[in-house]
Amino acid sequence: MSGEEKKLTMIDLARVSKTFPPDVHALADVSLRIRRGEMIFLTGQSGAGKTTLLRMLCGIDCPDKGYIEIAGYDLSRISGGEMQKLRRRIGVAYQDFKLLPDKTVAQNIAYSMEVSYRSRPFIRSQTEKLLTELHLLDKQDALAGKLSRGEQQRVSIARAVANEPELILADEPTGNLDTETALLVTQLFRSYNEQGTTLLIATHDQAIYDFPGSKVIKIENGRLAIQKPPTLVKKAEGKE
Amino acid sequence: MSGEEKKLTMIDLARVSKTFPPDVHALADVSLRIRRGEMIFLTGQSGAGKTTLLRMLCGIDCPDKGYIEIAGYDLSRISGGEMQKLRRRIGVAYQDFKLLPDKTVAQNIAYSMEVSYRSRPFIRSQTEKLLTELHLLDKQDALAGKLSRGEQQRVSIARAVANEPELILADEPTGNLDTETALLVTQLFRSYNEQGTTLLIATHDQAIYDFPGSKVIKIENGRLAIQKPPTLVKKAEGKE
Amino acid sequence: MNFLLAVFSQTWRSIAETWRTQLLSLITITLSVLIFTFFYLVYSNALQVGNRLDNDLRLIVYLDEQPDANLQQEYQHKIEKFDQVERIEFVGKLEAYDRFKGQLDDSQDVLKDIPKDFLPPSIEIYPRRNLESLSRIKGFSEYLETMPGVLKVQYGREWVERFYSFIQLLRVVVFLSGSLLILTTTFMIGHSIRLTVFSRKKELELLRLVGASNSYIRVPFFLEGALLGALGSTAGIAALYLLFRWIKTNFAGQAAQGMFSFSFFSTSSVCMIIVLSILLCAGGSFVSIRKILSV
Amino acid sequence: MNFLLAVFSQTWRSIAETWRTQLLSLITITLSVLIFTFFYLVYSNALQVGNRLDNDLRLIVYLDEQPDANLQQEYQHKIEKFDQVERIEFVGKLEAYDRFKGQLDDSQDVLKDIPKDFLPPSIEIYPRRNLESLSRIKGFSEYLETMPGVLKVQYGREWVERFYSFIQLLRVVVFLSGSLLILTTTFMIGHSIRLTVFSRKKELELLRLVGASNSYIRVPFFLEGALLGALGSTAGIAALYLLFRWIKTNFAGQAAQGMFSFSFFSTSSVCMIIVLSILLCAGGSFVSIRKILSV
Ligand SMILES: Nc1ncnc2c1ncn2[C@@H]1O[C@H](COP(=O)(O)OP(=O)(O)OP(=O)(O)O)[C@@H](O)[C@H]1O
Ligand SMILES: Nc1ncnc2c1ncn2[C@@H]1O[C@H](COP(=O)(O)OP(=O)(O)OP(=O)(O)O)[C@@H](O)[C@H]1O
Ligand SMILES: [Mg+2]
Ligand SMILES: [Mg+2]
Repeated sequence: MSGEEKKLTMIDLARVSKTFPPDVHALADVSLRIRRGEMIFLTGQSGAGKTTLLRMLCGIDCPDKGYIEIAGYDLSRISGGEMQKLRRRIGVAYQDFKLLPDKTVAQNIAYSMEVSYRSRPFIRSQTEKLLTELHLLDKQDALAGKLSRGEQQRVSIARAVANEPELILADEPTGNLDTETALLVTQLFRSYNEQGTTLLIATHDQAIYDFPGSKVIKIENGRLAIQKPPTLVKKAEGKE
Repeated sequence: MSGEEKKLTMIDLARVSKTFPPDVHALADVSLRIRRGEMIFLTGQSGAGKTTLLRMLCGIDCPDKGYIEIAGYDLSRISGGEMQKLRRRIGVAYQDFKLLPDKTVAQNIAYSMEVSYRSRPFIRSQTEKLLTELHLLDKQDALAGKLSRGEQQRVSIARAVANEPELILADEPTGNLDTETALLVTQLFRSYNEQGTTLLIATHDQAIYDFPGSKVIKIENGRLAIQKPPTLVKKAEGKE
Repeated sequence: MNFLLAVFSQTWRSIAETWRTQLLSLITITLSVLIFTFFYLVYSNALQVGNRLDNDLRLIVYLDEQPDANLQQEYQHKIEKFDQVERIEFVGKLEAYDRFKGQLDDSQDVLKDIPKDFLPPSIEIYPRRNLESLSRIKGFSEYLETMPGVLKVQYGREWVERFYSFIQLLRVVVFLSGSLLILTTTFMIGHSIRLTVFSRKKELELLRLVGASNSYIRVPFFLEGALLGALGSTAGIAALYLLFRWIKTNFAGQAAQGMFSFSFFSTSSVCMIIVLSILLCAGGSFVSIRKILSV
Repeated sequence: MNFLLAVFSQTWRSIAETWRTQLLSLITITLSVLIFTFFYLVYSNALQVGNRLDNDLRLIVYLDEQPDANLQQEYQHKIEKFDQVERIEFVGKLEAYDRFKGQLDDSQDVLKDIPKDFLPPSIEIYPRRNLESLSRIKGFSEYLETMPGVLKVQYGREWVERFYSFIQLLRVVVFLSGSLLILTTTFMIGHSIRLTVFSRKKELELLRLVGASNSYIRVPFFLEGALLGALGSTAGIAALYLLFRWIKTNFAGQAAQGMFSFSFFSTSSVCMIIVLSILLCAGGSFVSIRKILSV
């Protein structure tokens, strides 16, 4: 892979495998390259391995085998401090939200910006902007634990994108949302994508990826199955 | 309401209201009657009040105003012991699952049956039957906390129906499931409905309620809005 | 029947699953019982020490003349008017001489040439051995000096004061440490129980939600608490007993013949302590779930 | 700059939000410091009491003849051959008579007709005041009796034994309770810290996930721990000081002139205790997060 190509690559996976005890092959030999600025949808049956893949991309889990590179960093060799810096450049909307139920919505969203030492006015205006876009402005000072699931899900999405990351990983971001509200989220993601952010969205919701020109990857039992367009996924290669 | 009609009624709500501080009108003046053996879908935007309604039906929350009757019991006057007995006759699949992450799948499902003093063989066979139907048999001895969200969701549904309740309340039961897996759940619910179980399913997933003859109630900002067929919901009446 | 079976299997399962965390509670209870009973034992023995140490306390009233039976009664009457005393003893001149001679032992010869009545007669007064009468002892001595025929009143003033203040101080210290410790152990056990209950909060809530009856939820906790209390207090008392034996054989050797008679709790006290611990732990568990069970 | 600001605002916010739970930790620490220092104080004062009580310990060797300077030196030599002693005093016949006369006080007239040398001369030996020499005192007395010209050896055998065993017992008890308490307090403080950290586990995990640096997470905890340690130990020592004053004024009154000289910790000890508490709490917090931060 040339240096130029390397610069353009956001996510690079080579023959990544992950097995959980006793013998769940959550991922098997996954090779994948996602360029900067792309918006990719990841689909697959429940238990196919989508979340496992996303967790490895943000460094929560390590692969048993294979090689992962994010924004040029080899995750198996990265130091603790660098990993933390890299994480500030990645926004993740977790499938189980990971909100702090005893903090307000605004505080929850602020977490991702505070660790990057953003200024208070920036945090405030960013929070308000996102909550307005997601129709949650009136919940700004409500405790996150008291919200409805759909509201919580939107808060977790707001937190993921608040720090203006280079890469957004979203795991089932519309699972608890009705069609109209889901549309708000899709629009938000699109607007970030238009500004050059790379997105990888794991979803079951056909409505949000069923548009012309969408790039979809499907996992089946831990293996990459269909992709659309077919050129998207690189051929399996050895470790470079 | 005649005694005959009363016997046929599973859920009876009269002008039920619920306000959360500071001034969230989660439910306002909801009147509703659901007969035994019906399968009703409850829809509405995120934050409309679906979960609030279901929580009141299983006695977790109390209405500020209005009257709720389940299977002939007035929930405002029911004693603690009777409430617990009533709960054994209601199966609830919560939106946040409420699984015990440190227990196995089988143990989680067993909880709902053990409190009714079901025999061990019954518990075992029932668990296996349900897990087979939901394609989770291989996860029987896995810890619930280790499962994927979609798998957890199915476990929570299995627990809700395991004790063969008279009434099943399901809150967004397919939010984390792909189309095919969601179909398994729908079929399970249908088969229970055919045996006479009453079901009330809160959902955003148009695919599972968009069939001819389906009975759908929509909530908008805490008020009943559209219903299909229109005869479904009773006129607002005073407390009987 | 079904209920009992379910409850016992519940209890058993929960013990089997959580015994590692329970071990911590068990240690807490054992430590608490050990500390508490240790102080109780020290305190009760310290009180006894106090009672024995002051056997030597007496006032000696030297008289200028040997009192006859009448006068003796009069003295006795006057003394008892001032304060209740334990015992009064009249020591005549000859008695005093004999005592002195006895003290000289082998060198009795030195007394050969001395008249047998050279020592003054005296009254020995043993006051009540309690702190009030001690605090009045100075006044007592002054009162006695005003009696007719009294040459001098002598008492181990310094010793008496030393002893009493020492013993009293000891009591205060033991009592204070005991109080502090009871505070701490109560705090610890309460905390430990709350923690156990809290760690199973989710499970308890779920049980409520699926319709478990109150007793179905509580009885296992109650049984567990009782078991913990029984094991913990037994272990604590056993540890205390070992400690007691160790102290007794190693440190109380010389003292054992004399002033201390170290004693352990009676069997009934031991039973009381164990029963109390069981009740406390079981009750504590029971009350703790109450709060959680308000779903 | 940004970092410091963020860390301080983090610390401040977390204190503002969790002070209610922290209060419990604070009480725990205060209690622990109080108990610990209380026992340390009692122990160190008990040691001093031991040193003072036995000032009266001496062996009296009655001789049949008044020894001259030569003989005195010989005796001294022989005595020191057996054991190191603190002091040796020779009491002549006349000295003995004067002492006796002094004791009789007002009734000295009774001695009028008695020759001034009727009492035997003696040597008073003050042994080293430590437990080894005490354990040999019986042997010492037997050895002294074998010396030529010795009539009799007298010492407050009973008293000596009582005292020493009592003091030694006191030391053992205080030491044991101290150990038990240190065990308990360590347990409690560790528990309390772990609880605090654990109650914020989710927040810490989230901070890791959004990319907070290690110091961003740890420093607030460290500061909080230090603050807790400082406040807790200061409060504990203050409470102890009040207790100390109270005991001193109310119970050690009579004793104060005599054998006890109750003393509080020196300022430097107090500072040491506070610094130690701060280090302990801050360090404990620091270590506790370590385990959680392995995400
Ligand atoms: N920590 C774990 N221990 C054991 N098995 C695990 C663990 N995490 C995931 N698995 C298993 O690995 C498989 C893939 O899980 P994953 O969470 O990646 O699925 P998913 O594609 O995200 O599914 P869903 O759509 O339901 O969220 C599942 O069968 C799951 O049970
Ligand atoms: N305990 C609470 N305290 C304050 N507000 C609450 C509480 N529970 C719910 N709400 C508010 O009440 C409204 C209705 O909530 P509810 O959970 O019923 O919505 P829902 O229809 O289930 O939404 P979703 O589809 O997102 O699950 C929401 O605006 C929510 O924020
Ligand atoms: Mg997933
Ligand atoms: Mg809901």
